[in-house]
Amino acid sequence: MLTLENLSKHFGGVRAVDDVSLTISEGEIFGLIGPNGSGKSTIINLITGLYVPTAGKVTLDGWDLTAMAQHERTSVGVARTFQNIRLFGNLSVAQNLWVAQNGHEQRRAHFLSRWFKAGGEHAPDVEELLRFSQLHSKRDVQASALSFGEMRRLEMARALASNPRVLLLDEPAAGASLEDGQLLAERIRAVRDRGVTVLLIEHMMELVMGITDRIAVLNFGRKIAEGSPTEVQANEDVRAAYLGSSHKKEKLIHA
Amino acid sequence: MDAFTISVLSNIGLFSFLAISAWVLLICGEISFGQQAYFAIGAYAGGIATAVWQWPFALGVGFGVVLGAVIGGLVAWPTTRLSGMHYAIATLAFAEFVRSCLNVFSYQREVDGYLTGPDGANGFRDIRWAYEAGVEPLGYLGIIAAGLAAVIGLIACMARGRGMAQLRIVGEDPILAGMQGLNVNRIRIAAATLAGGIAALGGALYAHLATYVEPAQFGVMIGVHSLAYGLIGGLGTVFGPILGVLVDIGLLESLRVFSSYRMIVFGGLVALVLILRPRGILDEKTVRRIQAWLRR
Amino acid sequence: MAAAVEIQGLSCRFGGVKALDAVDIRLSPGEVLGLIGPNGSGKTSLFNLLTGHHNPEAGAILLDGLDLAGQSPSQIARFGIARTFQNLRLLRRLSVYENVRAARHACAPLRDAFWLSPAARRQERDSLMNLLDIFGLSEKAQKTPAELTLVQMRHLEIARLLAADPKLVLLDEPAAGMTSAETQAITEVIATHVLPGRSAIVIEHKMQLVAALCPRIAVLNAGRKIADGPTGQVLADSAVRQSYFGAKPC
Amino acid sequence: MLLDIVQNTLDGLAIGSAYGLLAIGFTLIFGVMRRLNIAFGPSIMVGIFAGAWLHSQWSAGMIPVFLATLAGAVLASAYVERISFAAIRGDAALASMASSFAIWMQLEEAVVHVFPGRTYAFPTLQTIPMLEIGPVFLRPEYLAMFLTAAALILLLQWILTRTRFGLEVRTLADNPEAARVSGVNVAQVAFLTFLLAAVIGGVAGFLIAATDGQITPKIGLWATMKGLIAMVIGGLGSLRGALIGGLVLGVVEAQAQWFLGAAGREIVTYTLLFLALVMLPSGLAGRADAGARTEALRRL
Repeated sequence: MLTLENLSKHFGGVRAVDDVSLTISEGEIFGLIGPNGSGKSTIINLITGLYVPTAGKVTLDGWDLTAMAQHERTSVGVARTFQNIRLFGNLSVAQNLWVAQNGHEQRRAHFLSRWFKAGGEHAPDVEELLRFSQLHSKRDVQASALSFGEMRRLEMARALASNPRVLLLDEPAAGASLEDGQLLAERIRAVRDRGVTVLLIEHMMELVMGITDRIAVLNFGRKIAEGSPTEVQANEDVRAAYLGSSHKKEKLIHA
Repeated sequence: MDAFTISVLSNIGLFSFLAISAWVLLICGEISFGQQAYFAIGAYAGGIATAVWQWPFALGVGFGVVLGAVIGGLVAWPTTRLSGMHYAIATLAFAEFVRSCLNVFSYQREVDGYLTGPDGANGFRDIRWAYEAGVEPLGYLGIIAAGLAAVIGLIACMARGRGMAQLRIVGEDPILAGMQGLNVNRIRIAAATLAGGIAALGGALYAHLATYVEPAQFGVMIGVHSLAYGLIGGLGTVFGPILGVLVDIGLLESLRVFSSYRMIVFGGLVALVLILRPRGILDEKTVRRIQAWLRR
Repeated sequence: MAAAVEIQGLSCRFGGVKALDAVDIRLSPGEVLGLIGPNGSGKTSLFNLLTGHHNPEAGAILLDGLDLAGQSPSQIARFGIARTFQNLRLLRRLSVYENVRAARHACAPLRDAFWLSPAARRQERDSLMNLLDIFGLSEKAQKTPAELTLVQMRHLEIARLLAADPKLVLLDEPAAGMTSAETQAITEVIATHVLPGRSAIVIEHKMQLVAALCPRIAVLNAGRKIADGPTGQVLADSAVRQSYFGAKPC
Repeated sequence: MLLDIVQNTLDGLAIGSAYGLLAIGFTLIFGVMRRLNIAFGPSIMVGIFAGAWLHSQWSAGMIPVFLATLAGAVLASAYVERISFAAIRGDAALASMASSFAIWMQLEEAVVHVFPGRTYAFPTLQTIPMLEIGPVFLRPEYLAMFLTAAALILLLQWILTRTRFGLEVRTLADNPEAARVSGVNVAQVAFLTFLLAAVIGGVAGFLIAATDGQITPKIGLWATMKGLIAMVIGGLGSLRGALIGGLVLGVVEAQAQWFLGAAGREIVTYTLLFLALVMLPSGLAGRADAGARTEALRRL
């Protein structure tokens, strides 16, 4: 469904992403892992259109995403969260969601009628999303006044509000404790059960190994492994990438 | 050289001081809309020194430069802490403050039987040093060129020494500059002092060429112009702002075929240059390429 | 030359998150400490506090007994602390040479801003080119950082750090994004040119580099120090492994 | 004395409401683009001259002149947006500002070319007699100015809070990157924000020109200056601040003009502006994040 074909992105001399091909199937939770600077966030930025690829392309059900503007990608069903949360701090929780519904509606309405319609106060799926994210009691609170965990939930809800087919999660557990991680895992599964395919970038191995169907591992912008969590964990290259290849260290970890 | 060429070249020279002054601040990351204030201070101080107090020319100009530099530093002291836009508007406010003060500033003395000195909005007549000393326009062009050469020389020395690099580091990344031990505020104040002095030098030379100055000449328009020169010519070297002046005044004069459409043509050209080269014609990359080519 | 460092009860928070929570670390002169921990555990925040970029909520940082609290970043740099950045902080419009030269500016007298004698200039040029040579960058001296590879950029950051001749160096993931061979190379460069005569704190995920350079390791997790001791011992610690790989055995 | 102060305050509030509109136009553009459009005033000037042309050519009435003013301002703004903002991409706030200055030169020259004289007549609102409320006078054109500005601000408030376009403008001002991934068509919203700002500025320009009864091309520089100053006094990026800044500027100018004359007014205004900037860097509306918003311009 979401396909990356020979995707490359070079910054000057840096090959942040180097000839990566991936296929993610419908309804999957797909993990993308790798050490810092291995190109994971760059891939998300290429899929959402923040960067233009040096070579290769991204397609979603045959739509060539790389030929689209950012907002058009949203309207064909790509949504994301950010590693450092990005919300509209001056808007209320509900307003944050209304904006994102836009991408969904854009397909249907002419822009003038869309824009001068009053702000969608009673849009039903916003209420549903608020309940889904347990933010219903906070619907009129300014987003900047939320707690850290609530902000993360709101960010995910906002991504869902654009009615995406693929949701890209960029380190959703950063700064969260282990218990939060378990709640997060449930939430990600619930998102999948809504029919959304999930691409997850995460450092918390606990989370990644626990909920993903398949994992790809990046190192230096290249894909070094792909497979089920157990296959990936057993892969020698992966261990080397994370822990250094020296044999001695290998022993230390197992000691 | 005919009189017309001389006057065009003199104008290019005088505007170059203003352009370099704004450029020095741009290099260290500050947008100033108000360098015309120091141009005015230099013009009035230099004029008063030679015409009213009858000081020698060099001393009078020097007085203007020192006054411009000191005031530049003093104004920078509270303003460099402001963020970009606020700094820009603060410089604008200061420049307009200076201009409106000059509008009510009267200081006239009797010299050789005539009342001489600035008279508010009526301006400041008879800054006659060049006339009395018998300096021809061509000779005066030489003086302007010498002043400009001195400024370029000073900046070349700073480029050889550490000064220029310090300014650029502060402009590029003030946080990194701080972490490398540079006192960012002090460097910005130093830059403002230097910029004030350079603009005042231009102003003092301008006053003695024009023999007449009035507050209305030092409006916002020249301030914004002098800022635009650096941006058009390029931020890479000190020749960038001079190139900007050349393009403006040189082109304005050479595009006479367009008669009264020339501003429209010029504006369009500038907009085009900025679309193609957002950091001006002589940007850092081009400068480095030219340097490499020269070394070869 | 090398400085003693004492970090006492250091805490700070950003927004709602407690980035550091009462962290204590002591470094004797010339000691090299590896700092590890999962992403977001507060390692880089610790560096930001040490360089004065952020102010601590509580706690003290003593450099050779001198309290750094309330000092500006520029003063702290002059006391002899220099760092590299995980996300590379290079001056993109200046040449490679100028980037390194920038670090020499800090303590220069005002006169130097306007005039450097040809001899001083030559001397400076020679010493900086030597430095670039060590990192294999002398050929690239007139290029901009954007024209370098990632590995060269990391080398450039370390060269710049050395140009300031600090007493305490803070290396933030010097080998991030490097292959094993490149990591080996930079490990050697750090061991021979950076560490002698200096105290150091090294943040790194690559155990290859940490084990080679740091006899001692401290581990941060969620802003707290959860382990501190000889490298082999700490890495064997089960709490550490859990914070990296999760509770399930791999 | 006290009566003078009251009278001046009333007059100042009226003029100040027009300043506030100018500042709101600036703020909208700055908030959405993070760039400064110094050709904003000159674009309005083009509109005003379009109105004056209609007036002098066909002695058109108030409403056609008003519409022509808006149309001229909107067209000129669209031109500025295409050339100086849409065409210059990326992290180039300075280039956009310099470019808008170049376009300013163009607009001014174009207007001077079409209207070679110095001043032109503009239809005035001075047809109704002066209102007397007890001891103070209310100039009817000032009253009209104030009421129009107030109505426009209410309308703007409604657009920004009640329509989806307004919501998108606010998201873009709040967090451009999040707006992009939420599916906001940034280029389109930015362009329309420019036009909205031009309409607001056009109304302000019309009110000011209709009060003065005569115009010169200098009104472009004047509008840019007043709008910028009011915006900064109020605190960057806040619409409420922009309005407050405009009102404060208007009242201060009116008082200083009355007690100190024209020259004194200038000195007092700029001294106060300078002091306000140095002492209250986040503006009268006191936004803590004003600094962060201007980082965009600090980075060259």
